[in-house]
Amino acid sequence: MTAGILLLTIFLPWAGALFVWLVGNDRPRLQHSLAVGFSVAGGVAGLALLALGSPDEMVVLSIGGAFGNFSFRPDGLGVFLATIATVIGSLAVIFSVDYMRHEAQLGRYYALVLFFIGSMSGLVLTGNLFLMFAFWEMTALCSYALISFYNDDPKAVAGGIKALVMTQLGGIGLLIGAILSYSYLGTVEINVLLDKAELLPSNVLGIMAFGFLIAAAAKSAQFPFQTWLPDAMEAPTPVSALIHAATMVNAGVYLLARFYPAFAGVPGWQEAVMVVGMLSALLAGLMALVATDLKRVLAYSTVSQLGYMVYAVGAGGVFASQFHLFSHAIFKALLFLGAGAVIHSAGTRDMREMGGLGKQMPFVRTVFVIGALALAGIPVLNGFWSKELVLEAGLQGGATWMFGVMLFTAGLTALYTFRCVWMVFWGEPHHPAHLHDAGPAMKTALAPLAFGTLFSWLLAGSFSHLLEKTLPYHDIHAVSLVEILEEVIFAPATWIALGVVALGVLTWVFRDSLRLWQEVFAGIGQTARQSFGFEWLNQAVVRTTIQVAEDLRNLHTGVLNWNVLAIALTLLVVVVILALGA
Amino acid sequence: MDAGRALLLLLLIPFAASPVIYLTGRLSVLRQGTGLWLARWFTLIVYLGMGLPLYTLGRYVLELGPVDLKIGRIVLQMDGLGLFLAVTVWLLSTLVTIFSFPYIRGEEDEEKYYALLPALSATMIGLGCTRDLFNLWVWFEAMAITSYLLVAFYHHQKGALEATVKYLVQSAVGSIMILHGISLVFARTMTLDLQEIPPLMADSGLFGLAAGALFVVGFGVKIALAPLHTWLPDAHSRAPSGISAMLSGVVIESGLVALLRALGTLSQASPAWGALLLGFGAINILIGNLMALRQEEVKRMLAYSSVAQVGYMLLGFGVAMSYGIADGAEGGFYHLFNHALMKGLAFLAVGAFLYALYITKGSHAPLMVSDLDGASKKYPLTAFALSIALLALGGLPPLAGFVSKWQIFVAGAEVRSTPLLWLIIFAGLNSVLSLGYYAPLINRMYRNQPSEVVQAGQPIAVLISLPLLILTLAIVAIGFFPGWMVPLNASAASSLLMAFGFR
Amino acid sequence: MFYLPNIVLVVVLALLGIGIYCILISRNLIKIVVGLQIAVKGAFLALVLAGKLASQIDVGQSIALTVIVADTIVAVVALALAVQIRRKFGTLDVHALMSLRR
Amino acid sequence: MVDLFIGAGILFCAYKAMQENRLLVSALWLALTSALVSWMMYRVGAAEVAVVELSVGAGLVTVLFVFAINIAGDESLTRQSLVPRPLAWFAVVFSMGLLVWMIMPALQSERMRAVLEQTGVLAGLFRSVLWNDRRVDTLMQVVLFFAGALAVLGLIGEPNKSREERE
Repeated sequence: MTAGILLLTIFLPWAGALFVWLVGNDRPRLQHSLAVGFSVAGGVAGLALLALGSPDEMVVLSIGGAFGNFSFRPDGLGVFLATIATVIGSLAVIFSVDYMRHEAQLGRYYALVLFFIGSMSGLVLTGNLFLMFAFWEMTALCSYALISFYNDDPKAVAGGIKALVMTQLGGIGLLIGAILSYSYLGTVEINVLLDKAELLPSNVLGIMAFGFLIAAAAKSAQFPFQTWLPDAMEAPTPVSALIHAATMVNAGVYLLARFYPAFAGVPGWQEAVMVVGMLSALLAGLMALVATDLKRVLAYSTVSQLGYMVYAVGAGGVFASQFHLFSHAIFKALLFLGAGAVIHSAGTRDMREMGGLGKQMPFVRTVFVIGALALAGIPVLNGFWSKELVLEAGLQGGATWMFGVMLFTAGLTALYTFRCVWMVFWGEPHHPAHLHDAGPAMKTALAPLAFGTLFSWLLAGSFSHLLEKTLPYHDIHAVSLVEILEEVIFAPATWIALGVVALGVLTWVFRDSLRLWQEVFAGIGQTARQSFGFEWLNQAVVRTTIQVAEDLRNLHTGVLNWNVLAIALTLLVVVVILALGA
Repeated sequence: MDAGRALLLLLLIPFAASPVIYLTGRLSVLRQGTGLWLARWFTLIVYLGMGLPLYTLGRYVLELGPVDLKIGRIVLQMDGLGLFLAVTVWLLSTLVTIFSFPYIRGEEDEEKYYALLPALSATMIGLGCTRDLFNLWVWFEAMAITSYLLVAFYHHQKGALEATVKYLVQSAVGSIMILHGISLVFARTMTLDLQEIPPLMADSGLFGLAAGALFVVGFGVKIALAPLHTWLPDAHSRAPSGISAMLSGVVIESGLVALLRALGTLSQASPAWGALLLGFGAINILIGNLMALRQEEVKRMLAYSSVAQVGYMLLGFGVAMSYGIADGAEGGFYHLFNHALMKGLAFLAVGAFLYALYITKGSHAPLMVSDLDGASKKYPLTAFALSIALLALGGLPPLAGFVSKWQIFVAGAEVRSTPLLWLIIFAGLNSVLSLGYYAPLINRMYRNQPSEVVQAGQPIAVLISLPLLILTLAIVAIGFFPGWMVPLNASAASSLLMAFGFR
Repeated sequence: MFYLPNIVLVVVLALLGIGIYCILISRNLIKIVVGLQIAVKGAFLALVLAGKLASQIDVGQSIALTVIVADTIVAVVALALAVQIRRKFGTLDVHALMSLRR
Repeated sequence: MVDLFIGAGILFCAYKAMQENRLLVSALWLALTSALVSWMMYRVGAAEVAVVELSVGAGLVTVLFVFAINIAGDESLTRQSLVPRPLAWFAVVFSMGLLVWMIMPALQSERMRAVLEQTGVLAGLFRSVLWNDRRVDTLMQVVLFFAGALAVLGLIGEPNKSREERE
């Protein structure tokens, strides 16, 4: 029963992908309905799975050898991320019905989105490192194909390839970790690795731990790989909401949380994780402050919030990080889809050309503001609770100065969130024409997300129970909702944080009287606009590679004599090497 | 069917059929003919006819062990390795034959094409199962000679002639070096039997190393070990697409199998061979990828990517030969098989585009990267097939290339040595680099605005689409069920390990 | 000094060297085929010597015969190619065969 | 002693064939090389194959060369080589020198000396080795002939009429 439902969350979307693709682009209506049907069915399966979480392996397909056994395990971490993937996935698909109406090549779009949803479920549910790596790469593949969905736009193509290359670079870390596991433990079973981590030589465990950290950082667009996510915003907006906010980018955090018990003992690992999270949160927050492209602001804020989760894992707060992941997935999907509705109507992504849209799009304004308040960490929305838990975990498990930086970033978050909302929905209208509010399908998708943003924190207690029940290696203690609320409310950290957030809001409100400070921060803003030099670094690497390739091409003269000379010289070199070796 | 007779049939059918195909074809040409269909279909029947003995052999070899066929003092022994090569060759050649029906139709020398194709396949099958060192060279040379005209098939084109002359001269230089290596081994061991030689070559010192160097460089020309690869992009890009698929998918790999067999004789002379192959593997991967990065001609790009893919196989085999790790050999063979499928599909799909965009209009212009803009609008299946092939070559799941690369990497880690771990990281980085040229090509095909060439394109024949479909399905299926190929790979791997004295 | 294998070995490898050198420096395609033939002569000798040293001179002869046949065929194909290239390109100069590069 | 002279003669002829710029003369030097090689083969004890080499290597191949040069024409090309001569010289001399150095000591073994002392080879054994023991090689020559013939036919064939009209 559980096994069947588990497989359904993977194969229902995949089957949908196949059917939508086979239907062909001549019948867009059928494609829309098939996509919605299969994704909603997947979402239902995901919700059903949530109730059936269990620590046991449910599906095992024996392959053996270097591939291990194909096993799936519906434990707490897995089912809950799978549920996010399938449910938010289905909402994104519903949203697409309006958003992608009249687009060409719908089959490719829906097939890839559905394929992604299934792969994401697989990634979080599998108990086998080989499969995990495979699903990991599959999600990267879908992400690439969807970012460059508008293939005629060179920026989209470049963004897609950049995302693919960077996540693959990180993927090598996961690959190395996985094959080392096979090499030393003779298996690619995740639970065996968690169980026997202490038996590994410490240097091997260290390589694995940092390899996984690199993989996670690349996937979650953390420092120093953060540059791909903003460029990924060339994707259609539902894709940004689903893949680049709610699901795939969370895979990095999931990876760290999943393997936390194995690597927590590696010297320096926890600190490294926290520093990565902190730097990402801070730098991305600063970049969000100066960006003018609506989707880019949201992308930077995603990087920043993922930084919070990574920081929490590093500090030992696996539950806090997952809880924040849960909240973030909901409110960020809401924000992105809301932004999608705005962009769909306004026809631009530049916030300087928006302004005063609130009156014309009241529904979108309402839900967007709900999402924004959650992002800013205003009580009593879901973002508030989870962020406070993250901060508290950080205070307990990490250095105080890092906690200070994270607090500062919390204020920064409030500041850029208010700037963004104000620039889009209030302020001077730059758009003369009348804009229509969101369509019916869009509303259908936005409403549940807004509802979730308001109330999802009520699930915190049962979520912690699920984690405790099904994760044998993580040492998580179940706490009830009331306990969590008490903990948050009575912790001094909460009130400090709220103060900082209020300060951030006030900074925005009184921005005109703070001109002097703006001058001071202009320099930082300038550097932030250039992604703190990382964009330059990326381009330098690409340029160098291309230059080397061009130089190498010049060696291929196409002259027969030179070709034969290569043979003669190779013979000489091989003979010399062998003679020296003997 | 008796297994020995099956082996004999497997080799005899294509050789005997070859002149018959030529004569039937020639007669119909002389009669101003319409009768070429007979030659075409006869070729296909020959291949299908080879299927039965191959199946018999396959079952026998996998269940009971090697099949010996003694002719004079030369033993043809179909072991796991030979079977593996035979299956790969047979599969790809059959599909190439079907593909060629429309593709080659109406070209001059069509009958020679169909006559040489089975001969080429048979030489490769024979190469895989001979147990005599010199006989190995004979099959190897026969493979080269049968492929010259196929490469120069468009011999009224300047480019084809140029490519063939480079291919021929470099192959010939390589094969002369092999001969010197063989004479060294023969002079010392007084035998040519591959299985009797190894102990006799023990403690041969520099003498054995000299023979090995000659083997590596000599066979290396055909395998396209960088920097001996310079003939490959020329020949692959100028040959008819079916032949490009054969060259890239099985011919260079047959060279690799021949090298493995030859080096097997020297396994006790020195432990250096595996390390040498690992070194060449790293160079191949890097040079192949860098060269492919800036290519504007599609077939040339794919040719350079073959250089890189051979590097991955070398990594697997190198690990197996140095450390006796079974996963290395299995992964190497797995990648060899998958490469035949992936690169076969890539070249055939590009051939389908060439057919639709140029050949049906009587032009033999090369297919440029920019010609593929928006190709998916008009040719969805072919564009999809090419995308699958490219993504699989890039090592992305859930496709065939991913599983075999994984196995090779796992094998590298099993050695538990730091340099090898770096080598794997290097190979992994290169896999990422390879996406830098595969991905843009895919993006181009899915543009909305088709290029002028595509807009003016002709429809693609059904018989061209059929092999594409089969290969695409195979690549996806292997990605989902990596266990399918394991028995065949494992039996080939155990033959290899046995030759290197690990079992 | 007059030990036969030593002399033959030097001749064999010198022939290979001269052949390869001829291929390296010649611009004329037919000259390149001549270079191949020079190198191949060395290979015949080597095989025959190997047969002798293996005390199976007949096997050596037999395989040398096969090599003679094979390489004559290669030479014939190469010459046919050269002739065809002369027809198409109007020259036998290797320098003219540079359209496939980079 | 005789062997030394033959060896020197072979190398001299090969060198002349390599160095000569006129194709026809070069082909003749090649024929002479071939003849001397077959003499050397005879000295080693391979009487039968020496005859074959004399007829095929020195005879047939030379005829083919002359034939090809006649069709293609003896073009006078500049002696300027595309690869720098010192580089080519370096690659060849060093690799061959190293190989000689690696191989030669092993040829001095007792076993090989003993083999060289043996004289008198059974007559008619060659035929039986060629046709029986190594039958596969011999049969493969048929395949080689067939493929070579097809290749030559394909390569030198002129385009047929209908095709030319089409182009």
